[in-house]
Amino acid sequence: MAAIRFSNVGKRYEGGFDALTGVDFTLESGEMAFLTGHSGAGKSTLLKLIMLMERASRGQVQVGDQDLNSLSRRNIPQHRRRIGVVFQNHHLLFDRTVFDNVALPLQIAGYDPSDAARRVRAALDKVGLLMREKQNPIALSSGEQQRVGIARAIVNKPAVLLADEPTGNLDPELSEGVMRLFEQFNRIGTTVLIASHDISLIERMRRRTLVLRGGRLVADGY
Amino acid sequence: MAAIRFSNVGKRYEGGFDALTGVDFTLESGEMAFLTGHSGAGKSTLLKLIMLMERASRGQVQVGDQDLNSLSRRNIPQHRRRIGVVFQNHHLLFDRTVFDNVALPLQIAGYDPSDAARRVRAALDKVGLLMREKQNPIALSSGEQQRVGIARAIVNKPAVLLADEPTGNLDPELSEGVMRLFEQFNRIGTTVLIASHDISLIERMRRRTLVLRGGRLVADGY
Amino acid sequence: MAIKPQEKVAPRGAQKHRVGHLDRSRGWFRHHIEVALQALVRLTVTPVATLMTLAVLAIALALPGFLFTVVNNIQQFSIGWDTNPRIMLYLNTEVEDARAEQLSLELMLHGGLSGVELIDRDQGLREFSSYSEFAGMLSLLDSNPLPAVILVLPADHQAAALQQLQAELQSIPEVSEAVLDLEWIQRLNAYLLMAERFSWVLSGLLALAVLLVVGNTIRMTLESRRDEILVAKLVGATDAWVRRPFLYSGFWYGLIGSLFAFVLVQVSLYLITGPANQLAQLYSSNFVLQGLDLTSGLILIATGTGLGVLGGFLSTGRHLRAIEPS
Amino acid sequence: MAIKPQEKVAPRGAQKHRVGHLDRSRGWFRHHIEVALQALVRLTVTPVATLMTLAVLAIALALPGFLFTVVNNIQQFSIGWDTNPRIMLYLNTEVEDARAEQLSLELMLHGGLSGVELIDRDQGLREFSSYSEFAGMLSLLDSNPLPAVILVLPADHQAAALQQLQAELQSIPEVSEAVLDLEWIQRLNAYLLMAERFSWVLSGLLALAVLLVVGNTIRMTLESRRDEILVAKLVGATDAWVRRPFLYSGFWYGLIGSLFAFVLVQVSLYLITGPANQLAQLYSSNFVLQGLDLTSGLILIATGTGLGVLGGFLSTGRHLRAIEPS
Ligand SMILES: Nc1ncnc2c1ncn2[C@@H]1O[C@H](COP(=O)(O)OP(=O)(O)OP(=O)(O)O)[C@@H](O)[C@H]1O
Ligand SMILES: Nc1ncnc2c1ncn2[C@@H]1O[C@H](COP(=O)(O)OP(=O)(O)OP(=O)(O)O)[C@@H](O)[C@H]1O
Ligand SMILES: [Mg+2]
Ligand SMILES: [Mg+2]
Repeated sequence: MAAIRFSNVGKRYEGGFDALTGVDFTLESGEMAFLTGHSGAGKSTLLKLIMLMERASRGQVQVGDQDLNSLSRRNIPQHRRRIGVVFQNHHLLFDRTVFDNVALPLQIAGYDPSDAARRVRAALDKVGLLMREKQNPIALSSGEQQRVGIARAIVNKPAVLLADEPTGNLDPELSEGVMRLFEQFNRIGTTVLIASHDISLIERMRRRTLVLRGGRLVADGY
Repeated sequence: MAAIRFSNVGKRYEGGFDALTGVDFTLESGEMAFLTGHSGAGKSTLLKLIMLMERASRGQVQVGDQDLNSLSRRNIPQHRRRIGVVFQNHHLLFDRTVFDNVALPLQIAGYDPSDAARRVRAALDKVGLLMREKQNPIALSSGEQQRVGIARAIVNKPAVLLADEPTGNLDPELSEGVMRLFEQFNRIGTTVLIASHDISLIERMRRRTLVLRGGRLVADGY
Repeated sequence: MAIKPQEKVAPRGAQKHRVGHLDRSRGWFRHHIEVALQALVRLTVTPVATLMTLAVLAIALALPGFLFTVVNNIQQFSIGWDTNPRIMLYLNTEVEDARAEQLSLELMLHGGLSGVELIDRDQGLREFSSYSEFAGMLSLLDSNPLPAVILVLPADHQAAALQQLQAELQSIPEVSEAVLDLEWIQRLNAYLLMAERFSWVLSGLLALAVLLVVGNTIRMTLESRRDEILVAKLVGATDAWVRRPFLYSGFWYGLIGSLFAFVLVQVSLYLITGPANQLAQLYSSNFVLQGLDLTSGLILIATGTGLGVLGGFLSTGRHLRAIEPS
Repeated sequence: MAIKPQEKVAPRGAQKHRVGHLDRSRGWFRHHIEVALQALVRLTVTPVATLMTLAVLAIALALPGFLFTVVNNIQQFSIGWDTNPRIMLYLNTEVEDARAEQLSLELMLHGGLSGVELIDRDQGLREFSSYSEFAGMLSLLDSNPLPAVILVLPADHQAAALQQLQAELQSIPEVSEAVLDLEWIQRLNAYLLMAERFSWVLSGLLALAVLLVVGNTIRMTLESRRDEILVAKLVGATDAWVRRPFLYSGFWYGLIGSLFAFVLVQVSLYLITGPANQLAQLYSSNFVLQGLDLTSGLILIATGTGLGVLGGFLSTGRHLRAIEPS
C-alpha cells in the first residue's frame, strides 16, 4: 500500500510564486526516503502539503487511502494525529517543561496520564534527554531543543514520520544518532520522509532520495 | 587591540548547571575565528555573554576596551549597536516586510530614512534577496530567512560580527557563499566569530578555531 | 547525552493505543477538570494583569448590581409611600365627629373601595402641623379650622372608574368636596419612567461592557498563546480542544469577577448607608437601606459567570479558526 | 539567489555613520510623529479588538462624565430652589397690611439681613393653597385665617449668628413668632452629603477602571509584541525607544475613548431629557436638562487622554524591563 502518493502536484502561493510544479512520486508504506534540494527548492512546502498546513493548488496528495483534497476541515486533526513531524524551527512551547512539550500530542489524543507518562519518558530516553524532563526548553541548547522536537514527533508512534532538517543544529555525531533512530522506527513499519541539506549524511545512509530543484522533482533514486 | 577578551570566564545558569568553565581567549581586532563543539558545549552561551544577553558568573569579558562586568544596564543598547548578530533561530519579525526587518537596527540607531533604505538594499543585495524585500519573511524558506537575518546583522556595518550556526539551514553552496561574505567583512576590518557544527566547512576555511567541550575550551588553533 | 537507537521496540501493531468507551468518558471528565484547574492556575501566573482584569470586571458587574439594589430600595421606599390613587373626602365643617365616624364605617361596605381611613379634625391638625412648611402658623389660630377628612382607596385604578367614583362620593350630603389625588400618580409615573429609562441606558451599556471586557481579555490571552495554539493544532488538536481552556478562563473571570462585584456592591452600600438613613429619617420614613439579598447575589454571580463564558465563546470562535499553522 | 561576496566595499572607517545635532533633533521629531502614526495604524489592524477596548473605555469614561453632568444639573436645580437659611416672621393677626408693609421696609435697612420679602395675608392664602396637600380645605373657611408673613434672609449663615438674629427679630412687637427654617438646611445637607459620598465612591471606582482598562490592554498588546521587543533590544534599542509606541497607544486609546465617551454622554442625556423635563414641569421648575458644555467636554477629553498615557506608562514600566533576550 502507498503511504504517501503525490500525483502531478503543484503549489502556487498567494502572490503567484510556484513553490512546487508537477511533483509525482509514491512512497510505499514502510519506506524511508530523503528529500533534498537547494534552499527554497520547495522541501518544506512538500511536507506542509502532507500535513495539510497548506493545500495543493493542483493535482492530488494521498496519505494512506485518504485523498487530502476531499478531507474536510473537521477531519484534519484526526489526519494529523497519524503523522509525527519534526519541524525546521522546533516549535517548542516555552511555558511548560520538556516533559509537557513531549506529552502534548498524547494529551490531545486523550491518553491516560500514567500511560502517557510512560511513553513520554521512553521517547525522551531515546533522544538522550530523560534527565532534562523537568526543565524548560528555553534552558536547552539548540541541539537539545531539536531533540525534544524529535521526541515529540515519535511519542505517538505515528504511522508516518516527517522531519524537516532534523539535524540542522546537531553535531555530526548526534546527527548520526538521530538518523539511526529514524531507521529504527522505519524498521518497525513507520514510513519516514526526511528533508535535509546534509548531503554527506544522506549519501552515507544509502536510502531513496528525492531531489527538488525550483519546485520540480529532478531526481528520484538511490 | 583586542576586540574580544575572555579571562577565566565561567557561566553557571540558575539551577546550578555550569555551561562555561574557565574560558580564556583573546580575539584581536580584525580577526576571524570559528567556535565549535558538540551540542550543548556552550557555544551559544559564549556568544550571549558577548552580547550581554547573559552575564558571566565568574571572570571577565571585555569587548573593545569595555569591561562588560562594569557596564550598567543603561549602556547596554549602545554596546549592542556595535555588534551584529546572526541568531541560531532567526529572530525575524513576521509583522513586517523583509525590508523593515533589516532596517530595524538602523531605525533604532536613528538613521535618516533615505540613508537607511540605501544601506538596507545593499545588505539585501549581498545575501541575494533584494527582490524579496517587500515580502513578509513568513513567505520565505528557512534558508532565505536565515539570509535575511544575516543581512540584518551586517546592515549596521558593526565592528564585531557574531554568528550562531549561520549555515544550519543552508545548502552547501549557499553556506560557502555566506562564509565568503563573512570573510569579505573581515577583510575590511570587522572582527568575526562564528559558532558552527559544520566541521567540513570549517576545515575548508582554514581559520583559527576554538573548540568547546562541556563548557571548557579544549582547543584553540588552526 | 548519546542517542540510544539500539533499544528494543515491540511491533507497533500490537501496541497500538485503543481507548475504550468507559475510559473515554472518564478521560473526558478528567480532562475537563484538568483544563478548568489549569485555566485557574494560569490566571495566577500573571497576578497583576489578572487582578487588573478582575477589577475591571468587578466594577462593570458591580454597577448593574448596584443599580439593581438601588431599584430594589426605591421599590421598598415606594411601598412605604402610598402609591395607590386615593380620594380625599373633605366633610362639611359642621359634621360631627360621631357622624364622620359612622360615615366612614358605611363607606367600608362600599364595593368600589379597597380601604377607608378617617382623619378626624384633631388628627388632621396634628398631621398638618408635621407636614407643612407653614407649621408655625396654625398654633396662632384660636380654634381648629380644619374639617374632618375621609381618605378612601378606590379598588379600580382606571381613570374613568376613578372619575365616576369621585362623582358618586361627591354626591354624599356630608361631603363638601371629593378630591381625586391624581397629581400624585402622575408625579410617581414620571419618576418611574425616568428611573426606568435611565436603568435601560445604564444596564445596556454595562451588560455590553462586561461582555467586551471578558471578550477582549480572552482575545488578548489568545493572541499571547498563539504559539501554543499553532503547535496544538499541528499535533492534531480539534477546534473544541483548543477552545476549551479559553471558555474556562471566561468562566473563572466571570465567576471571580462577580464575586468581587458582590463584595463591592455591599461595601459601596455600606458607605452610603449613613447618609441615606439620615435622609430617610428626615422624611420620618421607616425605610432602611438594604444590601443585596441572597437571591439577588446569586443572580449577579450567575449572570457574571454566564457573561464570562459567553464572552469567551464569542471572542474565540472566528479568531481561533484564523490561527492556522503555515 | 547567489550570494555576491565579490562586490567592492569601501573601507569602514570612512563610511562610519555620524549624526549631526540638527539632524538628530529633526530625526527625533520625525521619529515621534512616525511612532504616533504607527501606533494609530496598529489600532486599525485589529479593528474588532480595538473597537471592543474603545467601547469599554468610552463606557468607563462616559460614566464619570455622566455623573459630572448630573451633578451640574442638580446644582442648577438647587439654584432654582432657595438654599439659604431663612427666618419666617409670623406677624400678629391683628397687624394691618399697611403696618406689615412698613415693617418689611424697616427690616430692609437691617444690616444682618440680605433680603426681605413680605407675604401678605392674601398672598399667603394663595401660596398655601398651591403648596399644601390640604388644598381643598381652605376654600371651606369663611375668612382668611392666615397671618401676614415676612420672610427674611440672614446675611450670616452660621448657626450661632442665626439664633441670635432670631431672638432679636422675635422681640419686635408685631412679630408673633420668628421661625428659623433650619430643617430645610438640614435636609439639603443630608441630600448633598449623600450625593457627595456617592460621587466619591463612583468616581473613585471609575477612575480606577479607566486606568485598569488602558493599562491592561497595553499590557496585553505588549505581551503579544514580545518578540518585537526582544529583537529590538537585541539590536540595541533603549528602554525609552521600546516604550514609546506603547505610550502613544495609550494616548490614542485615551483620546479616542474619551471622544466616544463624550458622544455617549450626550446621547444618554438626550434619551432622558424627555422624562426629566416632564418631571421638572410637575414641580413647575424652570429647570432644563443640560448636556456637557464645551469646557466640561474638554476636561473629559483631557482627563481621558491623560489617563490613557498614564495607563500606558504604568503598565509598561516594570514589565518592559522584564522582557530581556536570553
Ligand atoms: N507562505 C508563502 N507565501 C509565498 N511564498 C512562499 C511561502 N512559503 C514559502 N514560499 C516560497 O516558496 C519557496 C519554497 O519554500 P520552502 O520553504 O518550501 O523551501 P525549502 O526547500 O524548505 O527551503 P529551505 O531549505 O531554505 O528551508 C521559497 O522560495 C519561498 O520563498
Ligand atoms: N537559560 C538556561 N538555563 C539553564 N541551562 C541552560 C540555559 N541555557 C543553556 N543552558 C544549558 O547550557 C548548556 C550550553 O548551552 P548552549 O546553548 O550554550 O549550547 P550550544 O553549544 O550552543 O549547543 P547547540 O549546538 O546545541 O546550540 C546546555 O546544556 C544547555 O542546556
Ligand atoms: Mg525549509
Ligand atoms: Mg547553540
